[in-house]
Amino acid sequence: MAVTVKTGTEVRSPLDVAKIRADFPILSRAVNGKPVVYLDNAATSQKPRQVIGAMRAVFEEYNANIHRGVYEFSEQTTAAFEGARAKVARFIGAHDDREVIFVRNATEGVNLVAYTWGRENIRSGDRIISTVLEHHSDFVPWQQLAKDVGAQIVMIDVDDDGRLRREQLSAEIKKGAKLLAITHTSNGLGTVNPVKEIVAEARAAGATVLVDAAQAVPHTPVDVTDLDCDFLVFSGHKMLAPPGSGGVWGRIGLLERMRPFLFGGDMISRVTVEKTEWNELPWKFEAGTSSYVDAIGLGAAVDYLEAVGVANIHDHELSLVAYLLPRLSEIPGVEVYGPKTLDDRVGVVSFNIEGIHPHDVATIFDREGVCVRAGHHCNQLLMTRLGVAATTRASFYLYNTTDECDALLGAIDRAKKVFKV
Amino acid sequence: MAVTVKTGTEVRSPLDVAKIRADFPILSRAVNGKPVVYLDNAATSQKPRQVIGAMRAVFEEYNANIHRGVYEFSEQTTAAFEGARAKVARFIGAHDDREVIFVRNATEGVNLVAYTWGRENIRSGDRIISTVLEHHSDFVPWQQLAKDVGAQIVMIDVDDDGRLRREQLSAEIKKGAKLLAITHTSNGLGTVNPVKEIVAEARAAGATVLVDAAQAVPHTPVDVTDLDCDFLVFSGHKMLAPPGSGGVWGRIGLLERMRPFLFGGDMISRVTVEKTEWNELPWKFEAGTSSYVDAIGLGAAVDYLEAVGVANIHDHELSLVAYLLPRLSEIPGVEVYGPKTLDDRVGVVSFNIEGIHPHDVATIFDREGVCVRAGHHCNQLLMTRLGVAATTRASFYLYNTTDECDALLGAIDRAKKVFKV
Amino acid sequence: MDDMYRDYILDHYKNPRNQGELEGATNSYSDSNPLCGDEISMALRIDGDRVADVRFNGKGCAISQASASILTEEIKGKTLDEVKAIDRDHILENLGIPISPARIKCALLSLKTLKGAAWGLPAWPGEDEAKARSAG
Amino acid sequence: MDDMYRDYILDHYKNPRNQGELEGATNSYSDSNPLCGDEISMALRIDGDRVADVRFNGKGCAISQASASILTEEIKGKTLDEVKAIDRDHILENLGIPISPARIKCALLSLKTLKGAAWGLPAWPGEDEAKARSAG
Ligand SMILES: Cc1ncc(COP(=O)(O)O)c(C=O)c1O
Ligand SMILES: Cc1ncc(COP(=O)(O)O)c(C=O)c1O
Repeated sequence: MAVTVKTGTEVRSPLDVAKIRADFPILSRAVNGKPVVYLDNAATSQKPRQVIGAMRAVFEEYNANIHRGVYEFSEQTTAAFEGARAKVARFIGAHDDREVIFVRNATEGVNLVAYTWGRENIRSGDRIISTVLEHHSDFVPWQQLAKDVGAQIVMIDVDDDGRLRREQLSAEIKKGAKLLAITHTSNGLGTVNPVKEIVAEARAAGATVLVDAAQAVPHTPVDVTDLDCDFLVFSGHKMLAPPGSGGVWGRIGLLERMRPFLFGGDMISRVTVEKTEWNELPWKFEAGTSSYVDAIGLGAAVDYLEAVGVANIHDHELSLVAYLLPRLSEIPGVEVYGPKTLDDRVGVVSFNIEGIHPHDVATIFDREGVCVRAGHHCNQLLMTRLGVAATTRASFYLYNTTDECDALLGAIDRAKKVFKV
Repeated sequence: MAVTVKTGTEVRSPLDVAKIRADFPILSRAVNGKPVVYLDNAATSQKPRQVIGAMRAVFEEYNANIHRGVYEFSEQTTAAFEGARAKVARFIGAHDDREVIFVRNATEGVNLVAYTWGRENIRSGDRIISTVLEHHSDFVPWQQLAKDVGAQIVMIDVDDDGRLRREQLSAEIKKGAKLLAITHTSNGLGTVNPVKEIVAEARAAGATVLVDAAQAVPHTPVDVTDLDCDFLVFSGHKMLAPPGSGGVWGRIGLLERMRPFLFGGDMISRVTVEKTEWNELPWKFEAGTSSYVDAIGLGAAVDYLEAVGVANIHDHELSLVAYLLPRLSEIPGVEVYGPKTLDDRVGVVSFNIEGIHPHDVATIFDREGVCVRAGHHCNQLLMTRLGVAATTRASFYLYNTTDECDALLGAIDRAKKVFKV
Repeated sequence: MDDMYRDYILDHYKNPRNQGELEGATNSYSDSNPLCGDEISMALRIDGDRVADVRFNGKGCAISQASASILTEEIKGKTLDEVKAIDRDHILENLGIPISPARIKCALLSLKTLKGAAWGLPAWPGEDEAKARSAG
Repeated sequence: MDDMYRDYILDHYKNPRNQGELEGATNSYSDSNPLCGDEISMALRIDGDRVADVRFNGKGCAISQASASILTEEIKGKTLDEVKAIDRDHILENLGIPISPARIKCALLSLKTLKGAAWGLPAWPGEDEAKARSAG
């Protein structure tokens, strides 16, 4: 395996990790008598007391339903909820708060676009470009839409290091496409796509571009204005916020022309038996009682991330990759998937140990307190491409340490001993 | 106004309200220097420390993403999440946990059924029966579906007390309908419909029946097996649980035949470029990372409600209605809407004060610490029917007291003084 | 609250100035706030570049109606440019009472209606230009 | 964990019994666990009412493969009724190790496959009858 990061490559972390860890109550827990080593951040992140506290404050101090109440609690909750939207908008570089729609998660975000913009714009014979790096959540909605309307899915491949085949993508973009739905960062391998240049290319060729930023917004600075895409989705639970929070960002011009997705309370302006007029953006897309406490939690998470600095978090994660990758690849029988360099990647490290199935690896790791993911990571197309059924994946966040990398390496050793490989 | 409940009508509450109140941190708060009197429970309920604590325990003790993790935290979170589903299933009388699908709220629940069962079964010319009591969330999705496929919406009226016109409903059911979408309990007036007999009538005539139980499940015992409906929706945030939790219950036979709603991670079993196989029920309908902490909060809320007893809560609310209704109707210039008796109603009391707009009423109440709702309550069809633009609505829950009714009456007095009416 | 429902506010609410129809109106406009059910229609008679006369009709809460009444008093005789320069802050100042966020829409409905009438536009520059209601 | 990966489990994993193809098979079935990628196919030769011989092939985790190996050893020579009576609890007991909830599916895949072969059904009575996968 050609890992180009060598042992001894020192990348300094800019973070005061000890201070950060003190904010996360769960990190002082033990699992099976060992301190927990949480390395499943690509699945979901842990939450700092600031987020837990912000949610609790709603419940204990001022909870009321939003938008409709003419009393103080309701005004306070509404202000916190809309304040969270403003924070999120600023965090992702949106010009206008109305471009941020709160959804449960990235998956709902993609579906919202597929059911509205997609069903209104994609017709029989149209081409939709996708990639084998896509998470199922950014593939299956388009596959189903294509099936329903008779559109065509064009798949872009990766090279053996899990990097998108740029020439293939460019060639397919040139042939024309209605939509390019592409992940910013792969959750299976940690690959970061050159999204900005891809968006420019695709839009110049007339395609609308949706960016799945579920693994990007938590780990790298993301700016929708700079990316210049049409839609972008992400999940709060992967960025220190509770599950139930997440967002779709869309260009206001597109959002205005789109029909609403879910119908009901709060998204209407006037209802008669014959017809309904919609509320203004962004509420036109937020039917029923929003998960406003989760959204307020997301606002607190954004505050936390901004205080630490997402660019710093990215550098910190790379310092861990620089520590882990060479050590990992020196272990006989360990195969690492994905980028073997520090360029254009985040802190996701996927690997397998010869002779031990990833599920057995994860079970043994668990006894050592090490939480990793084993499976297809909602990336079955990518697994098929890599020729494996599953991998073991360690994924970092701002609170992880090199000691935890050592714990992971120790757990690999343990697994090999148990399995005598 | 013919209020048949007279002052002095004593209905004893079976609840130890002081003990219950101690569980709700927010109830000891002050608003504008006055103790908060929270009477906006039909909009959303407050949360007991048991629910707040259950959510916090996830974050601080064992949080991990569900279903996929082969490590202890993930197994623990999965068990808590699926345990919450089992609690909800039992609470609403479902035979099978797989019949309970977690959604954000009742609104998403109705939309899920409209986008899947609805779009697969309702055709041009089909009749959909609705009522003027419906919340926008159980009307607009059907209105839009009807518009898209060319179906017809048949509206059922109410009498002047806000009770459904049964003869009209029966006559329309006899004419045949594909769907009856009906609210169990009106959020605007507190009317409880005779849902069981209506369901039997409609299903015998070949209609599929969806019951909007958003105001029922929190306030009255609801049993889907006894009701024998086809679908039922409700929201967690109205029953002591956090916003972001809620459920659709559906007959398993229907759910199995339905196409999924949202597509993506967790709802699939196998994905290839060409086609996708769905996961089993209920996960087939739960795409992406569920709001699992909210769902676990809902499980804790169900525990709380079961310990208190929903039938007791219902009796408690009626004791407050019995206290408030006659006193309210004795006030000159006050008009009460909806049922004037204690039969078939819950603790929702809608009224207006002559010469004062409901928004001004609510603003003045707020200065007295009294939180009520003023507006159309997402019931514009009902408001039109009643010939008013808005009403003031007080709605009770298990923690409300007759003292709080007195505070409300005092606030009315204050409003009349301010407005000199 | 006592701050909010001052005597002059209630006086404007109960005895609205310039209420009724306007003969010879040159510009008119109606708007509403569906959430509250507040409604205001306003008619101007513009003579040269001045608002020669104004009338309004409406129903709704004290804040929306008093705001309309006060506004009509203010604009009578003003030039169109002066009228078009009136903004949110001016209205809120003129009302002279603290308005909570949930009631801002009530206070500003009269301005919205006036601007519709003065510009002869359904929406006016700098305010709600992105309002994208579409009927479904 | 040391409880889970006992020597005999690892031995069955590394040296599976009854692995391979079965000449003259009367019944066969394959199943998989898409989440893990575990796969097992099983072939029986049924002679009268007895399982005269059995072979399996598979790939996947130690638990799924050891479970299959142990199961084939057990059923050889048994009557069909005896085979059909084998249930979850029996399998888990026979494995003799603590199985965490996330790994139950691995442990039971062999049973699921066996039942498919024994009943000649894609699903078998009393297990997953509600499995409603539809392709989309
Ligand atoms: C009868 C009824 N149906 C549906 C809803 C919608 O609930 P949610 O906003 O939680 O989706 C409500 C909430 O007010 C309601 O009272
Ligand atoms: C790249 C990517 N896209 C989409 C998703 C779906 O996120 P969620 O489950 O929060 O909807 C994930 C989560 O794993 C992801 O990594």
